[in-house]
Amino acid sequence: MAEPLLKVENLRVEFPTRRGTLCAVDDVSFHIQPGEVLGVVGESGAGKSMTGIAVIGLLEAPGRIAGGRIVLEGQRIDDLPYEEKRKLRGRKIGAIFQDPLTSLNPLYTVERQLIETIRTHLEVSESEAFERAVSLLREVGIPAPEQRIKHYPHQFSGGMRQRVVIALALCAEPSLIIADEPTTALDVSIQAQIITLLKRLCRDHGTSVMLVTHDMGVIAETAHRVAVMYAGRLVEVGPVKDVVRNPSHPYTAGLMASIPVIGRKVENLSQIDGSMPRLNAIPEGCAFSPRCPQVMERCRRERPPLDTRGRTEVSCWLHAGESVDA
Amino acid sequence: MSTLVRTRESLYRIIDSDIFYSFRSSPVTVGAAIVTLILVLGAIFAPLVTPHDPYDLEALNLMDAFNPPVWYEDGTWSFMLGTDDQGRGILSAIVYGMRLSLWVGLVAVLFSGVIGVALGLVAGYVGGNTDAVIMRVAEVQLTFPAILIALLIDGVLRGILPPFMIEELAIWVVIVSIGISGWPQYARTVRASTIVENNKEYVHAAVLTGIHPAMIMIRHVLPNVMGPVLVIATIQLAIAIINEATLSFLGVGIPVTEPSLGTLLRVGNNFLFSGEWWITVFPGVALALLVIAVNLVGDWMRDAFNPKLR
Amino acid sequence: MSIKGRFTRTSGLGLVLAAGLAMAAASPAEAKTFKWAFQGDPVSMDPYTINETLTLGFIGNIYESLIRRRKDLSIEPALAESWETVKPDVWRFHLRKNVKFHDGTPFTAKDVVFSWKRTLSQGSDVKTFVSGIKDIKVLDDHTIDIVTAGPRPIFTSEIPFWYIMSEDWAKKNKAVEVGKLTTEAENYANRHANGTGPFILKSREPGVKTVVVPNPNWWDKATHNITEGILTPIKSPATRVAALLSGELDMMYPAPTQDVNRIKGTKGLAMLEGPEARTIFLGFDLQRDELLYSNIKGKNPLKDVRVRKAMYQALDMNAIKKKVMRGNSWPAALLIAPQINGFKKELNTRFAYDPKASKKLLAAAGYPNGFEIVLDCPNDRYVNDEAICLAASAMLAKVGVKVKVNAQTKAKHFGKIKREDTSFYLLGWTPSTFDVHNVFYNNVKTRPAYLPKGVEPQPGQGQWNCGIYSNTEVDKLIELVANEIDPAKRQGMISKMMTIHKNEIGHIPLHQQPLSWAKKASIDLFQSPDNTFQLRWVTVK
Amino acid sequence: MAAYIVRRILQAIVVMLTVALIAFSLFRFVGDPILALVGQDTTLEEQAELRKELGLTDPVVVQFARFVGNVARGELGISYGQRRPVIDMFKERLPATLELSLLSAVLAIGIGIPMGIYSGLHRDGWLSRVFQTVSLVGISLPPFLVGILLIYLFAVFIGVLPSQGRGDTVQLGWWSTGLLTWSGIKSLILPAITLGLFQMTLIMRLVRSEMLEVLRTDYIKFARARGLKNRVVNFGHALKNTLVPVITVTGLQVGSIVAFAVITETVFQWPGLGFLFLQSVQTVDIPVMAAYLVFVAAFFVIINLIVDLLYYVIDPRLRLDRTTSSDHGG
Repeated sequence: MAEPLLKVENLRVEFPTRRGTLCAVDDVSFHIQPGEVLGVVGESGAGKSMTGIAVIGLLEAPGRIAGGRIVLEGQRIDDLPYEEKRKLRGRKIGAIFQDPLTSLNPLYTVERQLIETIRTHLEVSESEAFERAVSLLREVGIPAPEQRIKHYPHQFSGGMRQRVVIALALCAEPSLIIADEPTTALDVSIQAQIITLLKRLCRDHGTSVMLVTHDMGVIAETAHRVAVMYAGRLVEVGPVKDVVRNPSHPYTAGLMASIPVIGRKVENLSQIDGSMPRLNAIPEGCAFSPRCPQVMERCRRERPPLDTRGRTEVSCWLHAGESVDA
Repeated sequence: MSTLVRTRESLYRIIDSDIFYSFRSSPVTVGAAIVTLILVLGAIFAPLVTPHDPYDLEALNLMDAFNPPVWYEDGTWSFMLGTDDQGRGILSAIVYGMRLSLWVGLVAVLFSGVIGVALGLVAGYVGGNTDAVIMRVAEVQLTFPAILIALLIDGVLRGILPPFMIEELAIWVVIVSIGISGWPQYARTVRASTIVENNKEYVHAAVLTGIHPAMIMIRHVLPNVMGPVLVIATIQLAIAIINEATLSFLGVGIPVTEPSLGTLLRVGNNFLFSGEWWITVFPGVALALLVIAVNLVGDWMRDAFNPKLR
Repeated sequence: MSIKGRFTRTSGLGLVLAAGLAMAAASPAEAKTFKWAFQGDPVSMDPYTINETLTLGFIGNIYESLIRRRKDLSIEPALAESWETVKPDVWRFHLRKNVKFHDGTPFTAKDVVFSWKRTLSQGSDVKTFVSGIKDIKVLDDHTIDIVTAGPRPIFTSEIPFWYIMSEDWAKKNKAVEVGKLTTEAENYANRHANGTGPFILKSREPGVKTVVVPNPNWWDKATHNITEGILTPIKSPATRVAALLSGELDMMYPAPTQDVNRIKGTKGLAMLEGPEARTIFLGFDLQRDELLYSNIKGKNPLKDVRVRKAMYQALDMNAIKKKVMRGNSWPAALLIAPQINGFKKELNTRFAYDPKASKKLLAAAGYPNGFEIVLDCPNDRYVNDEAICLAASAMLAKVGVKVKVNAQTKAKHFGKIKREDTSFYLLGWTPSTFDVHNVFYNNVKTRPAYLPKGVEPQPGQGQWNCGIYSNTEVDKLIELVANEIDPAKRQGMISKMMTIHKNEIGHIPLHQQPLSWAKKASIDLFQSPDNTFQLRWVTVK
Repeated sequence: MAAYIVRRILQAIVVMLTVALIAFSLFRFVGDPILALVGQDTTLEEQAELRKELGLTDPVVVQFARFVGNVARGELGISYGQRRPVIDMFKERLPATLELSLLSAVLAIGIGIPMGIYSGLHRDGWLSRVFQTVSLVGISLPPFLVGILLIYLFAVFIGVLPSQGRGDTVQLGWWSTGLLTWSGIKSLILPAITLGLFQMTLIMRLVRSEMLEVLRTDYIKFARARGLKNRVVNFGHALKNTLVPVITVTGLQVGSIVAFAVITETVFQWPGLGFLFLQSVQTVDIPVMAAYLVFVAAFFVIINLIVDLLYYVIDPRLRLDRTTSSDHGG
């Protein structure tokens, strides 16, 4: 197996509050290969976005990385000084946020925002930057980019704005894009277009993507592999086909029952009673144990480790001692 | 929303927003809470906690005037914080003055709240020209500082009312002046919320079942806007107290026979240089404490209701 | 004049800088600038605009009359060198020669005639000063005969505040009339002045500051040594004190009584104190059949002399003296101060402070539980006026009379009581003539509207008799006093009318208030009992 | 653009007329102007005559029409108290008020905005806490109390600054300035602080909360995710977005300063319009009061116009495509 582009090892993100420290991301490990699309899925508050933000290095105080490592292209990046991290952002790691309507500064033209991003990372002249900006817009499918580039964000529709956002993320040819719910805020008809665009671009540029979403349909369409998170913990990581067709973890199994179409979101799991615990009330042992249909005595006492032996990695006592791969 | 409207609202929002964030988790807040409680309780139970009734002319003895506080050689326990120029105990005067200031503030805020909420509901619910007129008036009024409006209304009322009633009604004149100057804030907030609520299905449903619009507003819309309204009210209370003090200080507020804190300051200001510092300093400190305390309470309210004031 | 025109004429950066430098440099060692403050501002520079002590006192630095007062208030020649009565009602004045107005025009008889006519013009508020003049005959440039309405012993004391203006100047500047209050252009004399007096008006910003400089061509020998005088009105007593303490002022008045000790105790500052000729008193509504603003319906308790006496005896003037006035007042039993002509020491004894007697009197009058009443009071006119009213209300409360104090600014207060919209009011009076007649004529004589049929009123009588005290005998005596020449006979009449008024408790005299001037110790000046401040007696050391 | 300006100007005229009506009609019924302006010796007959001459016996509508007409011609009437044209008095007093207001505004903006930006960017720094505490005191102390404190401290106790008045002034045409003399500048300090403190507090709070709000927005997060430099994000993106509300409110605050000056000028005996206004209220000098109201309203209207235009310049949403953002609420 080739050296992964991104390696996250035992990542732990904490938020100190008045009522004690909350652990938003707890002992999460995964990796992304070059050109690979990793879907990260889970309910709201499962810690998937937080993981993405930790990787870009934009955790806001008082949140902090309390443990683990993040390695990008063989270089550890989680302990870099702020300025070094900043240089990585946009250059090595691009980002796409949920709501294209609010992701763009309303007071500046698209041109200005593109050019400032390009020139922050690349040693190019103003006119070269402009050329590049126009071609990026063309690439993300904005018609008449020479004229549209002069426009302000509010003059674009939602789908068009998300295309602009994607163009901005691609400005400096990053090797990894973290897409945090890139289609959630869009109309269903446009969602598919954006997903298609994203897939095509990553294929063309060889860019890896960490696709954070709670839309299993999108994952199934787009991702090579998928990571399932629950209550800040990773419960299962593996190739999409395996995880979707043959989920190992009871939680994943419940999740998959809700897969059917693109656009259908995992708001709650009707198949499983109860809801995800709040971060300050995670039970001992396996976080899923109170809702788990196959719960065992051990689950309530001991936390299952992530079993990395098979193609699908799973954190569940049901699979302890056996090879999932078998 | 028009630009001015939005940005002006941000002004009020600031007053309501994270002003005291840094205080929240500090002992200062706790202290402020205690101070507030003491001040409010003292004001409520003024007749029980004060040694004298400062309004009782018969009990006033001019020969008691200008007694210093108790720690001075000729101070007495009877007048712990000294006396003013008429022989009134400063402590009693402050407690009663605070009671009056709080009372004026509360009633003025209630007054402007009722007007503002009612107009806001009407504007938001009825819309059209009614809405336009109400909001235009609110906007014009907002361009003038409340104190100037209060000064004007105060002057007008004093001119219109027969002279013998002015003394009797002085408190109400001040209340109305301050009250009228404060309604637009409520009206704007309530109107915005009303428009939002209006578009919700349950309101449509209620309309279809033939419930009177007034009932709909009162039963459905009103509860939803009470949070923000309470927060505005608390902030307005602080402003009302300051405005009352200012009017009284300028000599057009509460008369000196039943002094508020501002009146005490006006009188006391004359004795700032003559050595009888206690006549000014204690009421001044009391006023500052009261307003700071109310402002802090306003912050707690904001947290409690966590309203979106937009 | 248009804004633009004025601006372009003097604008320009060079000028700005020059002006700035000039200001910075202009403080030669021998310049004796004298800065003083009063609680109000002169209403106008026109000497006929308003009959008010402050305004007329200030204008007295610029304008002069035929006669002026000495430091002891006795009269001495000013623009008139001498005078004699040719007949009982004809006064011959010999005018001073070689006197020039500030603009250089000489002072002659025609200016006196002009001033007389102007004083009678519309808008004039000082007609009272010349109310005794029937005619003025010019004998030559420097001799005139003034014909008075009958023998008028008080005539010479009526005119020291009647200032003489220049006819040529007034005509040139279209200031022939005092002026109507319409939208016509302002009367030129309002903010400009052209007198014969020791000081020249240099600049005038109403309500801000007024600057005067010495008149080098004054006919009299200057006794002052100042080179510039700046008057700033500062209404707030505390601010006035602060400005004096911080050294911004050389002198200010009135100094608040409570701050007198502080000022005395401050190094480099000093107080000038003395009794003012002003008497503060309370007036009653003696006319209405039902009291305004009271709980008593259908009756006017104040019409009963026992009630008035009860209220009188409930007032502890010594306590007010000690606490409110800090020892700086002189409790009074008469409407006139000892300095006033007609004063009778024997009559100046107050009815004793005696709350018990008060209660008995009230019970006897049928008000054992007292009654309610509103006391109208100014709050920015007299020394501690509001505090006096409040103290009085507390004292009256102790005998059962519940007094509400309605304290307001002087303009509103005077307006209210002058239209008889009052039951009980506080007022103070200094007779500008320094004669008792002026007090009684204004405050005690029956208002024309209330005279019995057939009695012809004199102009302006009882103008300040806001509660309508009315006693035919007193009215008669007031008229007689005006024209009686024999001093002994006259004093007899005066004593009689004062006694009647006192025993009827027509008013409750309270006290003479102090003159309370504060100054830098390095300043020498003279405090006049009429509370006018004259720059000609100022020396800066 | 033209339509926008025309609409704004029309609104301004309506506002001005409303204010004129209020100024006139309300003060018309306060007190009796005649009694305020006659001396002690004026007879009742003379008073009645004066009343007639001043037009106070005309129908109120006529009086109002005359009032508006006169104001439009710049004739603000004759002061009852000083018996001279109000416009002349305003010209004398205007420089004092404007110089004081201007310095206060400079103080409030010059200190308030940086403090606000700082405490917005470092919301938990100790200096921010200090700023917050200062601002709490700032909005809780009535300006007159601040003024008294400052006088006592600096004029009387320490004795370094004057307690009242404007000091020496220099005349530049009809404009009298205190800025060219040492005593004039010294006299300006305490009143300017008193007047500016409250506004400074408000502006600081406004900037801080706007800053915090903007910093929470997605486009700022996205700007950081794009790797832009902190300076660019904070001052290029965040500050510019806070600018719109800040300019608006700051503009309004500058307007308020002129009106709030009534209190400060009274405390410091500052010979400006506010002091004149209060004096005129006390003496029932109707022309002066009415003119002052109109003046303040005009000042506000002009500032509002300027603010609207600035807003127009800054915010492209308004400038380019009004239909998407102009569901006018008020």
